[in-house]
Formats: sequence, structure tokens, C-alpha cells
Amino acid sequence: MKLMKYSIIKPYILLTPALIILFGLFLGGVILALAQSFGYFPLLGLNTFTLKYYIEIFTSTEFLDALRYSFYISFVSSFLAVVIGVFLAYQLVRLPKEYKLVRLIYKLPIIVPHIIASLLVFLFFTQSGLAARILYHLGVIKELQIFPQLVFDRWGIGIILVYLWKEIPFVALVVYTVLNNINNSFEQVAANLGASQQQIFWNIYLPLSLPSIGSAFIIVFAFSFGAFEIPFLLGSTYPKTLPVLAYQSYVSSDLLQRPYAMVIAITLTVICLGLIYIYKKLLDLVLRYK
Amino acid sequence: MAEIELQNLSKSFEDKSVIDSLNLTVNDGELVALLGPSGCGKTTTLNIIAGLLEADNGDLLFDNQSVLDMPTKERGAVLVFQNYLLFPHMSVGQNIAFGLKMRGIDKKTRKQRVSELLELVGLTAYADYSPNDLSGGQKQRVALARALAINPQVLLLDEPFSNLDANLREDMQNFIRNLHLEEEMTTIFVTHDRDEAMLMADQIAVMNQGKIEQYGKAKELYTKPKTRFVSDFFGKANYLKLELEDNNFIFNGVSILISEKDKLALKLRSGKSIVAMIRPEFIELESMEIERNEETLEFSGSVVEEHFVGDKIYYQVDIGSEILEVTELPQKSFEVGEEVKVIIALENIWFMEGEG
Amino acid sequence: MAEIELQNLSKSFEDKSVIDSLNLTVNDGELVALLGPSGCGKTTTLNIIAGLLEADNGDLLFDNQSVLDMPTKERGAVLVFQNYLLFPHMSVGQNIAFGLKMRGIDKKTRKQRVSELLELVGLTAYADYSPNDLSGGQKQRVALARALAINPQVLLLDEPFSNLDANLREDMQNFIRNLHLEEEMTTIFVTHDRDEAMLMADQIAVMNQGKIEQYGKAKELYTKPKTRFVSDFFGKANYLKLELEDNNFIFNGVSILISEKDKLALKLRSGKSIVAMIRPEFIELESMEIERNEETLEFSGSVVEEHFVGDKIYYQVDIGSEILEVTELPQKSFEVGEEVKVIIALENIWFMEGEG
Amino acid sequence: QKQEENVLEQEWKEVIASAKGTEVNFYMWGGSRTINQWVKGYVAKNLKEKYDITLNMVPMDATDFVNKLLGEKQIGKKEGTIDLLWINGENFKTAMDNELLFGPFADNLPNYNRYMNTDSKQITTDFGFPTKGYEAPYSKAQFIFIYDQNKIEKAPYSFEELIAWVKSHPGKFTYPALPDFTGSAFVRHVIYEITGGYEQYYNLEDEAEIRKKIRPALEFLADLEPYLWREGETYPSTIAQLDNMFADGEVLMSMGYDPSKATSEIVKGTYPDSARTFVLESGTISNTNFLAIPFNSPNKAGALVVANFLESFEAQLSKYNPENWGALPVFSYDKLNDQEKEELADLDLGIATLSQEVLDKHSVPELPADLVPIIEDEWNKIVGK
Amino acid sequence: MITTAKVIRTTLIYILLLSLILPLMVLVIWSFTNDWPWPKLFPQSFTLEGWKYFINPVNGAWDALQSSFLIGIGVTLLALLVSIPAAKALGLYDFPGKRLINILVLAPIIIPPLAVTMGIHINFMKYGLTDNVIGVMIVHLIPCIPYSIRILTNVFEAMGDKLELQAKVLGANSWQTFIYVTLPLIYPGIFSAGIMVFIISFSQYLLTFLIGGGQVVTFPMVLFPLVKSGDRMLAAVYSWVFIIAALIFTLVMERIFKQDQNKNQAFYM
Ligand SMILES: Nc1ncnc2c1ncn2[C@@H]1O[C@H](COP(=O)(O)OP(=O)(O)OP(=O)(O)O)[C@@H](O)[C@H]1O
Ligand SMILES: Nc1ncnc2c1ncn2[C@@H]1O[C@H](COP(=O)(O)OP(=O)(O)OP(=O)(O)O)[C@@H](O)[C@H]1O
Ligand SMILES: NCCCCNCCCN
Ligand SMILES: [Mg+2]
Ligand SMILES: [Mg+2]
Repeated sequence: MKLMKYSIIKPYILLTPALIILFGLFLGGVILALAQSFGYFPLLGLNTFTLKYYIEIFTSTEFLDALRYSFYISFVSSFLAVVIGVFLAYQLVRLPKEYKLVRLIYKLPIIVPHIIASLLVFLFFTQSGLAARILYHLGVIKELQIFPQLVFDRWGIGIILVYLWKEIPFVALVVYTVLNNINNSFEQVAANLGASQQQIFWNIYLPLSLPSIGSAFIIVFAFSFGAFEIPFLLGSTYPKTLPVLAYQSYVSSDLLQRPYAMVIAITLTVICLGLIYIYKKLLDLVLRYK
Repeated sequence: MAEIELQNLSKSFEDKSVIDSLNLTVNDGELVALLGPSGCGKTTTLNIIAGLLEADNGDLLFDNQSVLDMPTKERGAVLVFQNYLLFPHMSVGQNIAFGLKMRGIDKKTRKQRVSELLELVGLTAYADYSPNDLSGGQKQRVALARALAINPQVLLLDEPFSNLDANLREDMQNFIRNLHLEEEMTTIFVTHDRDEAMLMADQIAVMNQGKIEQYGKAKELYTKPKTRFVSDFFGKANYLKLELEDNNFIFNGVSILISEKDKLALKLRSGKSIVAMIRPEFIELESMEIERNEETLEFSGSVVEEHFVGDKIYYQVDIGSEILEVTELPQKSFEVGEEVKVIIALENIWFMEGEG
Repeated sequence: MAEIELQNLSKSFEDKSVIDSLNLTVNDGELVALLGPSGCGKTTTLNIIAGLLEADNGDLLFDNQSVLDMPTKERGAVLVFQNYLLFPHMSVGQNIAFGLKMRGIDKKTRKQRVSELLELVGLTAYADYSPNDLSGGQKQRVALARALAINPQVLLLDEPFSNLDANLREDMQNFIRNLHLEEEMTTIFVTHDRDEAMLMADQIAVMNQGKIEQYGKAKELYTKPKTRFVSDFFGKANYLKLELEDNNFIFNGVSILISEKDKLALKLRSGKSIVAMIRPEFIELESMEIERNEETLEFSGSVVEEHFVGDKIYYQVDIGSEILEVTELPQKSFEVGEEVKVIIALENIWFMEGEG
Repeated sequence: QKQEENVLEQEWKEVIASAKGTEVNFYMWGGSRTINQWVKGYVAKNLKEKYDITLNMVPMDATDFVNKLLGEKQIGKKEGTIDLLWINGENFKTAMDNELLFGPFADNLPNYNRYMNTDSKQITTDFGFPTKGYEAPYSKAQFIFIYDQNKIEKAPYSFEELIAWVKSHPGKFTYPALPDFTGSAFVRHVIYEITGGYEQYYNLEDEAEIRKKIRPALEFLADLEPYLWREGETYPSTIAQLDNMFADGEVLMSMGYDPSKATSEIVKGTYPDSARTFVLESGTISNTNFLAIPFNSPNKAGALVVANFLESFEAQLSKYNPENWGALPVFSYDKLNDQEKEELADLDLGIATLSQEVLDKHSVPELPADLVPIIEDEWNKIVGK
Repeated sequence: MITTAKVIRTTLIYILLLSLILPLMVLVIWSFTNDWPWPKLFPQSFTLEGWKYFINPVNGAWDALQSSFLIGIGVTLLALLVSIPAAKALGLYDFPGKRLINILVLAPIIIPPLAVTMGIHINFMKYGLTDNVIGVMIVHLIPCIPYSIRILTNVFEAMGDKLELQAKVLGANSWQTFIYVTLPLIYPGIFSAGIMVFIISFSQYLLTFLIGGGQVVTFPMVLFPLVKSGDRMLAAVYSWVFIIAALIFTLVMERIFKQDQNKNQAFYM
């Protein structure tokens, strides 16, 4: 009997240290941010719950523009990263076995931090960057000002490029593992049943790797949606991304700005959670038979 | 349907020869088993026929036409893989319709064909199930239906029953036999189970180390194996080493007259050592008192071991020079230690060359 | 060694009853098979005996002592899992020594015991191999040696042969039988293969849905099954529905005299319906002209199907009211359509209650 | 804690004594390799040798450390981690408003009294806000224009001359797009010139009025676009790009907030040797930056000693050296003794750097810092479209 | 037919790979020059100044690298300590609430650490966890733990509980089972998870910045301002040191951890 009791609580005992950290730090952080966003911040002498901050933030154009801008950047970069990453992964799967180095090299950007990635984009894509120089020497452009503004620009191209450089290998890695497992067996079945290469890709590889592609998209999207460093380093003055906006409210010399930062943080959180929910729903829909 | 001919096919992986100048002709409409131990190259052969692997050498003919340069989708040879490989992201119905869809068949036709096939394999109610919710046997049947959907000229089955448990296996074996009787497409299936091969196939190709060792009907392979390998593969046997003396074999003091025909067939020469192969169930045991009067070899022996295994009993009988394996039906029951008469009909002795 | 007694053991997972007041006594030194279909609770039972699972109810005695509160490592019952489960990060020798090491046995003793065991299982040369480099049968033997190393009182084997191919399986079966003959430790092994159970075990416990349906020797279970389930599980059978009239059963116009003893045992009453079970191989076929003079039932029939499967032939014989399954050794060969005499020895008929 | 409160009452010798063997955390902007190296090298070495103080430079932007202090103040953290700050402008104002600073301490520094003109607004106010002794001056910066004397014989001197030059050399002038720091400063100059000086912007609270007031200047810039590089369709996004274009001869003028910039760029090899500096007759914007001590500095004595050292003639001169940093010193020339004057005269500022005398004469103060974002916003609307 | 498709594919892959790798090459060049004016394709002159600056102990780059390693290794050990039991629970057992905990474990991957950290920052300050290494290591756990738990959970799932049961049956107690069986078997997983956690911790800027309060100077803390101010040469030097340090760590770990066991594919997720 004693043994049995232990076996029931055993998993919980094993989980305790992790749960302490997850509850204490992570959930604690989220809850505190939530409380502060509603104006409950005893340390600042704010003790009443109010929707004031939400109302103010949600009606400010700066916030709405930032929301749109963040969405735009994350969506475009994640979408492109996933499309190109899946392409890369698919091609890598089909690459003959001997290309070991290629399979190693493409992963390099994964261990390079985003800060360095933004330096790379800076070196390459400013108007006097290497890309412009190469075009100049190719005679494509005659003056440096003709080179389009790709960094610190309103379209967030520099930011998107950083995310692409970082996330394409990430997506490729995740998808490669999955594709590699699908490899051969299902492909052979399909080919044998009369499917062409293209049909195999669209009917077999893509749907089978869709869950991992989807989760890679979510991870990449959420990461770029919530990341501060890159838009801070390469972004335009206006609009800003949500995390930059949140950060600036947070480090504002007026502590009473913090609830605003928290409202933005909570908005980020809720959107990311909503995304998972939509993803799960879509997955259920697409993969009824999984 | 089609006749299939493998001519001197060879295939190596890296430097390892896996198929070695293999020759085999499968007649139109036949149900053939490719039987052999693990790793002998059965799957490889099937893959080459299906067009999923390229042979290094030799030729592959369908109805006397080489198909080596024909891509898999045009050969009309559909392979059903050992582990079903149903597409997990499609329903049963979608799986079956896959090949048709790839051929651009319109939806209505597809639907109709799918329901025909579902009926054929007895899974009408399962069209919208996920493959994951099916039992092993049901999966197997879906895989079959998927292959059949595109009316293959040749059906290739890679160990179609090895993942099924005993009852299911019997069902599926019957199913495929009946299907073959109805549709009569050329069918090759791979197995390493001799009973299965014998139960199902019109002809059996026994494969060993990349070659066909013997090709023939079950009974022939069982009773008249050309090599020790085939003999062993088809079950227990007693191998008696004989000495040829003129027209007689001498064994255990008894001399056996050999016909001129056998002598010629075996290219027998005096003094050469020959092995007589006798299957245990071709040996009869009788209580000492029973009289027999057929053309037989007879020894007396004593039972040294007895094993009841339901529908038969395995005995080991000491006849002095040898211990013979004998299988009897359970009606005939002897006890360990009992003295018995061992009777071997001459017609049941098979002579092979080689060491005993 | 030990006698094992399971008393009214029950076990549920969530609300699903898996073992249901199970009773079983295994005598000291016996080799017992636990035989049953997939999911009937065999592994669960073994796990309870080994102490890896706790029973919900009932008692478990080793030599008349309850061991319910004894942790696994003290019970002296070692379980060999179905798929060997060799530790992949240890050499063969280290695997075998594992249990000894855990008990703090010194290195020298361990070494010595390991080499004894390696010799026992015929793997002396393999002490330093990685388990990954062994064949299935070798792995199986290492797993056994590892279990034997700690001199278990009770050896529990969960489907020890199901992963092996035919030849290996036979070797291992022999190996375990011989081992048991030598060491005589109480051994329970799980299988869903009736042939294996019959071949190996002293006693067989047939399990169905969490209960022991019948416990006895192979022959008894085969010839005298208590339930239809057991009968079916042990192979094909013909079930003839009989009517009792006074002291006679009427079947197919023939009336069969029944002994008083049978009548009592079956609690027969007039008008009650009874099933006669006859195994196919207990039916003899003879060419019409042959005369028989034993105490037999005799019908005439005609062969409707014939299947040669090597060491036997399956026939289906139409006797008018029924089609009987008959197995004959291959010496006796009949053709489809041939008229035959069907002979059933009365002693080979087993009466069961129930519907035909 | 008690002893720390007393540090302002202590004799300087005692301060030095209690600072001996301690560690001082100096929080400062860390984006410049030269500055970092000067602090971590020259300053740290001297402090160690002279006072046995270990200087620990912590790179952090002013807004961040002010925010950190705010948090610490809020939760009542009596002992923080920062001993000395490099600060000015709005951040200083915030710090004062929230009582984040320790002081007044400037008067306690021997070098402050020894070398500074303690009456000068440049020393006693910070972006128009009185320092009240809570800040000790550290450095000065001043806006300058850069031209190539091989291509422009005579640099413009008045704003009008500059505009005339721009108009007569279409496509050869531009400035970095806002919010670039230097571009933004350039626009403020135009605002001073067009709208009539800076004084009017002090004490101006109403945002709408500010926007109205600066509008003519922005319209002026919009009208200037046809004469700018690429006709004002686009602007270089950073000063670095403008520098590149200047180096390449694409444009003929650049600008900077560091008076010795031209010299150091020549030294680095990016600018041609003929690059020179000029300022406008009506003055260019300069500001002073300061050192301050947080309320919860755990080592106030050490902070005082470090601040004092940084204000020493020796440190200021080293800092003034373009090879080390090139930042303008904060001492008053009049307070130097002869030997010091000589050393100052011996310092080679480089051919492309204006003398401090000239710079001082042409210096105008910054606007209150909170106007900067408004200007950027208006510029984006009117000029940058 | 096959060849053209192949050529196109190979070309595309190489273009893609080139665009992933070329920037890193250019970074090498930039670390040796400051003199590379438009529109030159190659620098006009090279200098070791950046590397000298980096090596000069006064500039604290070594110290920063050291504390990055210290913190990275500390976080890795902490994360593994916490993740191994948790992953075992999630990988081997079924229990009420498992789904919920699974979601909770993964949530920090999706929910921006920025949001979380802003929420707890002031409480950290209150409990003395800011401005020191301990606090920074703890806060690094937030983005790290989901990865290590995830990777190890996969490993435990793949391993199953059978081998542990086998050890029990053979008479091992819980502790012996863990040391002799579990630990050696999850070795490759520990390696993958360890690398992952280390790299994440090693790359952290904002969390270190907020919680470390400038007192905890890790490598990214030094690197970030350089990138921000556009000091290309020095930023390039530091970037390379960073990348090489991360690579060396990975390789060293690989040496230590990977015996002849075959590779674990559960990298990442
Ligand atoms: N792609 C491959 N690369 C290298 N060797 C291979 C490959 N495919 C098969 N082999 C080798 O070729 C031999 C024959 O393989 P094949 O799969 O045809 O055997 P099989 O007869 O189907 O065996 P089984 O009954 O075990 O399925 C084996 O030794 C196998 O290891
Ligand atoms: N841990 C468990 N939780 C829930 N159900 C279980 C668990 N273990 C076993 N079962 C269920 O109990 C039943 C009996 O399982 P058990 O493993 O004992 O069967 P078995 O007779 O060994 O079958 P097989 O021959 O397939 O191994 C099965 O239906 C199984 O699904
Ligand atoms: N980069 C996409 C999000 C995944 C984060 N993983 C950590 C990256 C370590 N470089
Ligand atoms: Mg095969
Ligand atoms: Mg089981």
C-alpha cells in the first residue's frame, strides 16, 4: 500500500523542482505582469485595479501602429523563413549522403546570437554595405544612394533579414529531421502508386511534416514577436515594434509608465497564446487522421 | 496481366553483392512465393521488379519487353510494403484513392472505385477511419486495396503476413488466395515462412544469398529438394549416409536396390557417397507385432524421446547406427523405451549428393 | 526454489479489470506456460509475481508465505522481458554481472560467475562484445544468463521467443528446456503460441480475459478442453452437434452408444444438446476398399479440398451433413473428389456442453 | 551608513583615506571603443596607482541606469551597486526630480574649485536645469561642420552663406535623416536660425505651441530639398553613411558633435588630409556632461575621489588629446597656471580641430531635451514625408 | 532530365548556403580592418588593432568571456538538475495533470521572456537577486528549461521504463538504477540538452542586462553596445570570439559526452 501511494505521487515529486521554477519564475512573472497591467503595483503605491492602462494603450495610434508593424515583421519573416527553410530541408534530404559538410554548415547560424546576426545584416545591407558595393562593381548601381534603404527602414527589411538568416536554418533543422524520417518509405510507396516528384512533395512530404512546420512557425513567430534586441538595433524610429515600445515604457524615467509596459507585455503574451490555440485548432482540422 | 522474367539480375550495395545473376520466370497470372532466410535479397528483388531500385546488371522483362528504363509509375507493378505504410495523414478512403488521384482520375470515379475496394476487403464501414485506428489485419487489407485500386498488372507483396497474429494471418492468407483466384493478376509475395509459402503459392522460388536455389511446387521442394539448404529450409529431415555397391545402397546392414533411373539422375558412381533424405513423417512406426507388406525398409528401434505437440507427436527413435526423427499423428502413440518397428517406404527416400 | 501460489488475484487499470480473481498454483521446480491471446493479462500476471506491479486484491504466496509486501529485489523472482532489454552501454559480461554488482558481490566472484554463465549459454567468446553486435538468439541467451546470474528462485520469462526467427526459436526452446532440466528452478513463461507451450511446458495455464480457463498438461488441454475457448485455442476442431436419445447420441443417422461414466461426467439429460469435438488429425481417411475393424464411427464422404503443407495434408471432407476438417500425414494421399471412408475412433471423441 | 552621510563633512584627506583599497562602479555609456579604453586604461591605472582604487567601468545607457535607480529607490534599497554616473540632460532632471542623487557634492571636490569657473552657466546648469552641486562637470561637446578645403576654398561663416553655398552647389549637401543624433542637432541649428534663437523654447510647456513655433524652420528645410543630395528624396540614415559619402566626395560637407572628429578621421585614414572644421558665426550647439553619485552608492568616498580625479587638469588634458578621446575639457583657461597653460598649448589638437577658444566663442546651449522627440516627429511629417 | 533538375537544385542550395555563410566570412575580414571605404570591395589596409583591444586585459573582454562561461555552465547544470527528473516524469509516466504541465513547460518558448522578466524584475530586486550572478542564472532558466525538458523528455520516451524495471528486477535500488542504468542511457540527451541550454544562456542579452543591472558583465553585454554604436571592426572581433567560444564549447562537450553511442536526433525539439 505504501508503495502504491508513492508510485502515484512519484511523477509529481520528480516534477517539483521544475515546477517551482516554472510557477515561481515564469508563471509568477506572467501573473505579476498581469497584475501590474491592471494597475495593481503596491511597490509603486498603486493599489487599485483599473482598466485605464488598457484603454489608453489600445486607443493610442503609436501602439496600434506598433502592433501592426510587429505583426507584419513577424509574419513576413516567419512565413518566408518557413517557406525557404522547408525548401532547404527538402533539398537537403534529397542531397546525396556524401554532402556531410553542407549538412553541417547550414546549422552554423543557429549558434550565432541574434545580436551578431544583426551586425551581419548591417555590414551587408546598409547603403554602403557590401551588397551595394557588389552591385556597384557589377554596374547595377552607379551611386550608393540608388541602393534601396534596407536597414533602419520603415519596412523593417533589415529586421526581417536578420530573422531570416537566423530562422531559416532553424526551420530547416526541425523540418529536416522530420522529412528524413519520412524519407524513402512513404516516398517509395507514393512513387510506386504513380505519384510524380511534385505530387509526392505536395501530397506526402508537406502534409506529413506540417505539424512540425507549424510548430516551427509558431516558435519562430513568437520569438520574433517578443524579441527586443533586433528591432532595437535595426529598427526605424517610427513605428516601433511592441517589445521595443514595451521596453521603452519600462525603462522610462517615469516608473508610472510601467503599467503601460505591462499592458503591452500582456498583449504580446495573449497574442502568442492565441496563436498556439489557432495552431492546435488548425492542426486538428488539417490532420483529422493523425 | 503479365509474365515477368528476371534475367541474370545483379545488384550490389557498395561492394556487397546482394543479388547475384538471378534468373526467374513467373508466368502470367501465377501466384509465386519468394522464400528465403532474412537478408537473402528478397526485398531487394521485389524492389527491382517494382522499379524502386535499379539493377546493376541483367534484364527485367514484362511480357518479353524490357522495363529497365521504365519509371515505377508506368510499370503497373505495385508493391505492398511489409509494414503497410499507410499514409497517416489520410483516411482509409483517401489512402485507397491515392493512386487514382495521382493519375488525375475524377472524384466521382475515385469514390466509386474506393467503395468497390472497401467492399472487396470487407472494410466498407471504415472509409473515414484514420489508419491509426485500425488493427494490423485491417491495415494490411487497406494497403492491399490501395494497391489494387490502380488495377496493377503485377502485385508484389513484401512479407504481407509477418506482422499479423496467428488468426489474422490465416484470414489474410485466405483472402489473398481468393483474391488471386478471382483477379488472376501475376502476384509475387515474399516470405520467410515455409508453411505460408506452401499454403499459398502456386510456385515457390527458394532464395539463398542472392540466388534462386530451386523453383517449383511445394511438394516437389518438400520431397525432392535439390540442395541441403532447400531440404533444411523445408523442415526437419533425416540424412542417412549411404554407400553405393553395385546397384545397392548399403545402410545399417540393409541393402537397398536402386533403380537405373535414379542412378542416372544422380550420376552415381560406385564408391561415391550419397545422402538419403527422409522426412520424419514419412517414417512409420508400428508396434512390433503389426505386420506390414509393402515395399519398405524396415528396422527395429526404440523410442528415446517423445513430444506431444497437439496435432502430432515428435519421436526420436534409436535404430542403432542413427537416431531418427519421426513425426506421427497422435493416434499412434508410443512410449519412451518402447521397442518399435521403423518402416520407410522406398518411394519416400530422396537421394542427394554430398556429406551426411 | 519455490512453490508459487496465486490466490484470487485481481488487478484493474483505471476501471478496467485486467486480472480477475485469478488462482494458480505452480509447484516447486515446474516449468509452466502461461498461454493466452494478446491482452488477456499474461504480462500483468507476471509483473505481479515479479513485484513490479501491485495487485489490487488477493494474495501471492511463495512457499506458503505471502510476498505482497516484499520488494522486487527480495523476492528472488527474476523477470526476463520479452525484448531482452540488455543494457546497451555495458558489455555482455557487464550485463551478466549487473545483478551481482548491485548486490555488492566482489569483482573476483563476479568474474568467475560470469564465465560460468557464459559457458552455460555458449557465449564464452562474447564476454566483451557489445549487446548491439549480437544476433537475436545470442541476445536472448545473454538476457537469460543475466537473470540466472543471481540464482533466482523463480524465473519468469515474458514471451521469450516471440522475437526470434524459426530456427533460432527452436534452438532457444531446447536450450531453456535443457536448462530447466538441469537447474530445476520454478519457471513460468508467457506465450501466445500454443505449439510452443505444448513443446516446452510441464503444465499449461490457459488464460482468457484475466482468468485461468484451464490448467493442465498439453495432451489434456488438447484432447479434453473444458471450454470452447480452450478447444479453439489449441487448434482446429470439428464440432458435431448431437442429440441424446436414451443412451445413444444420434449423429448423421448413426447412433453412438455412450458409456455411463461419460454420461455422469457430463450430467447428461435426455434432450439436452451436446457437442462432440473431434480434432482433424484424429479422423482417419481410408480408401473405400480398406477394411477396418476397431471400435469406430464410420461414414463415407468425398474430399472437397486438399492442401499439402509439407509435413501434413489438410483435407476437407464432405460427409453429407457436415464438412469435416481432417489432417493426414502425407503418406496417405487422396485427391479432390475421391470417395473416402471417414473413420473416427470413439475414444477420440470429446464431449462438451453447449451449442455446435 | 552613518559614515557615508558624513562623507561630505569629512576632510578631503579623510575621504581619500576611506576610499583607499575600495572599488568604484562607474556606470557610463559604453558605445565608444576609444572612450572605453581611456577609462579602463588611463583612468583606471592612475586611480590604482594614486589612490589604490579599483575602477570598474560598467557600460550602460543613462536611461537604463536612471530606471534602475528608480526601481531601487522605490523598493527602498539602501545599498545599490552604482557609485558614479556619467549623465546629463533629461536623465539628470529625472534623477533630481526623484531624489536619486547624492549631494550636493561638487563643492567638495578640490579640483572643482581649483579649475572650474563655478559661475559659468555651462558648469552650473545642465540643459537649462540648475545642477545645484549634484553634478560635477566632466566633458564638453560641440557641434561642428566639416568640409574639404581642397574643394571649398572658403568655408561659409554665417548661416546665410551656408545656404547660399548649398543652393549654388546642388546635390552636394545633405544631413542624416532624423532621428540620427547628428542630423537632429543640425535641424535644431536651423530652428535657432530661422525662428530666432533658443531662449524662447525654455519654459515652453504647450506642445502645440512648440510645434507651431518650429514649423517655419521645417518648411524652410522642405523648400531646401531641391538643392540637396538626390533632391532630398532620401537622406543618409546615419552619420556614418554621410561620412562615407563625404570621404568618397559624393557630398562636400559633413558634420559631427565632436570637435576633434575631422582630425581623428584623418588619422584613421577615412577622411582626406584636406578635411577641415568650421562653425557658424551665430554659434553651434554645445553641451556639458557631468558626473553624479547615486543616493545609494555603496562607496561614496570612492566616487568622490574618482570624480575629483576626472576633473583634474591631468585627466582633462589626457581626455582632450585626440589620440585618447578628444573631448573638450571643462576647466577654465583662466584658472590654469602657467605650466598647465604651456602643457595645454603643447597638446597637438591636429590641423583639423578648431581651438577651444574659437569653439567657446561660438557656443550656444541645447534645447530642453523633451523638445527633441517633437522636432523629430514634425520633421518626419513635413520634411521626411 | 534528371541532371538539369539536379543542377538547379544544387545551385539553389549553394546560393542559400552561401548567403548563410558568406556574412560570417565578411565578418572575419571586418575584424582585421577599419579602412574599407565605399565603394571598395576589399579593405585598403589591415590592422590587428581590434584583436589587440580584445586581448588587452584592461578592456575586460576576457573577464566577460569568463563570466559568460561561468554562468552558461552554471545554468546548464541547474537546468539539467531540474530537467532530468521532470523529463523522466513526463517521458515515462502517465498522471493526472500531465497535459497541463506539458503546456506549462513549453509556454516559455512561446511567451516572450521579456514580458515575464519585466513582471518579476522588481521582485528580484526586492529579494536581492538583481546585480548578481545567482539572479542572472536563475532568470536564464526561464528560456532554457523548456528546451532541456523537451529534449530529455524525448530521450526518456525513447528509452522507456523497461530498462529501469529490468535493473530493479535484477536487484538494483533506485539510486543504483539511476547511476548505472538511467544516467548512462540518457547521456546523449544530456549532451544535446546541455549544448542547447548553454548556447541559449550564452546568447542572452536583455535578461542579463535587466537582472544583472550592469554588475554581471557577460559577453553579450560587451558586444551589444559595440553593435549598437556601429563599431564594425571591434564588433566583428567580439562576434568571432563569441562564435568560436560557442563552437569550442560544443566540440569539447561532444568529446566528453559522445562515446560510440549513435547520435541523438532530438536536437532542438
Ligand atoms: N540500401 C541498402 N544499402 C546497403 N545494403 C542494403 C540496402 N538494402 C539492403 N541491403 C542489404 O542487402 C541484403 C539483402 O537485403 P534485403 O532487404 O533484400 O533482404 P531480405 O531478403 O528482404 O531480408 P528480410 O527477410 O530480413 O527482409 C541485406 O544484407 C541488407 O543488409
Ligand atoms: N499500465 C497499464 N495501464 C492501463 N492498461 C494497461 C496497463 N498495462 C496493461 N494494460 C491493459 O491490460 C490488459 C492486459 O495487458 P497485458 O500486458 O497483461 O496483456 P498480455 O496478455 O501480456 O498481452 P500481450 O500478449 O499482447 O503481451 C491490456 O488490455 C492492456 O491494454
Ligand atoms: N531562434 C528561434 C527560436 C528558437 C530559440 N532557440 C534558441 C536559439 C539559440 N541560438
Ligand atoms: Mg525484406
Ligand atoms: Mg504481454
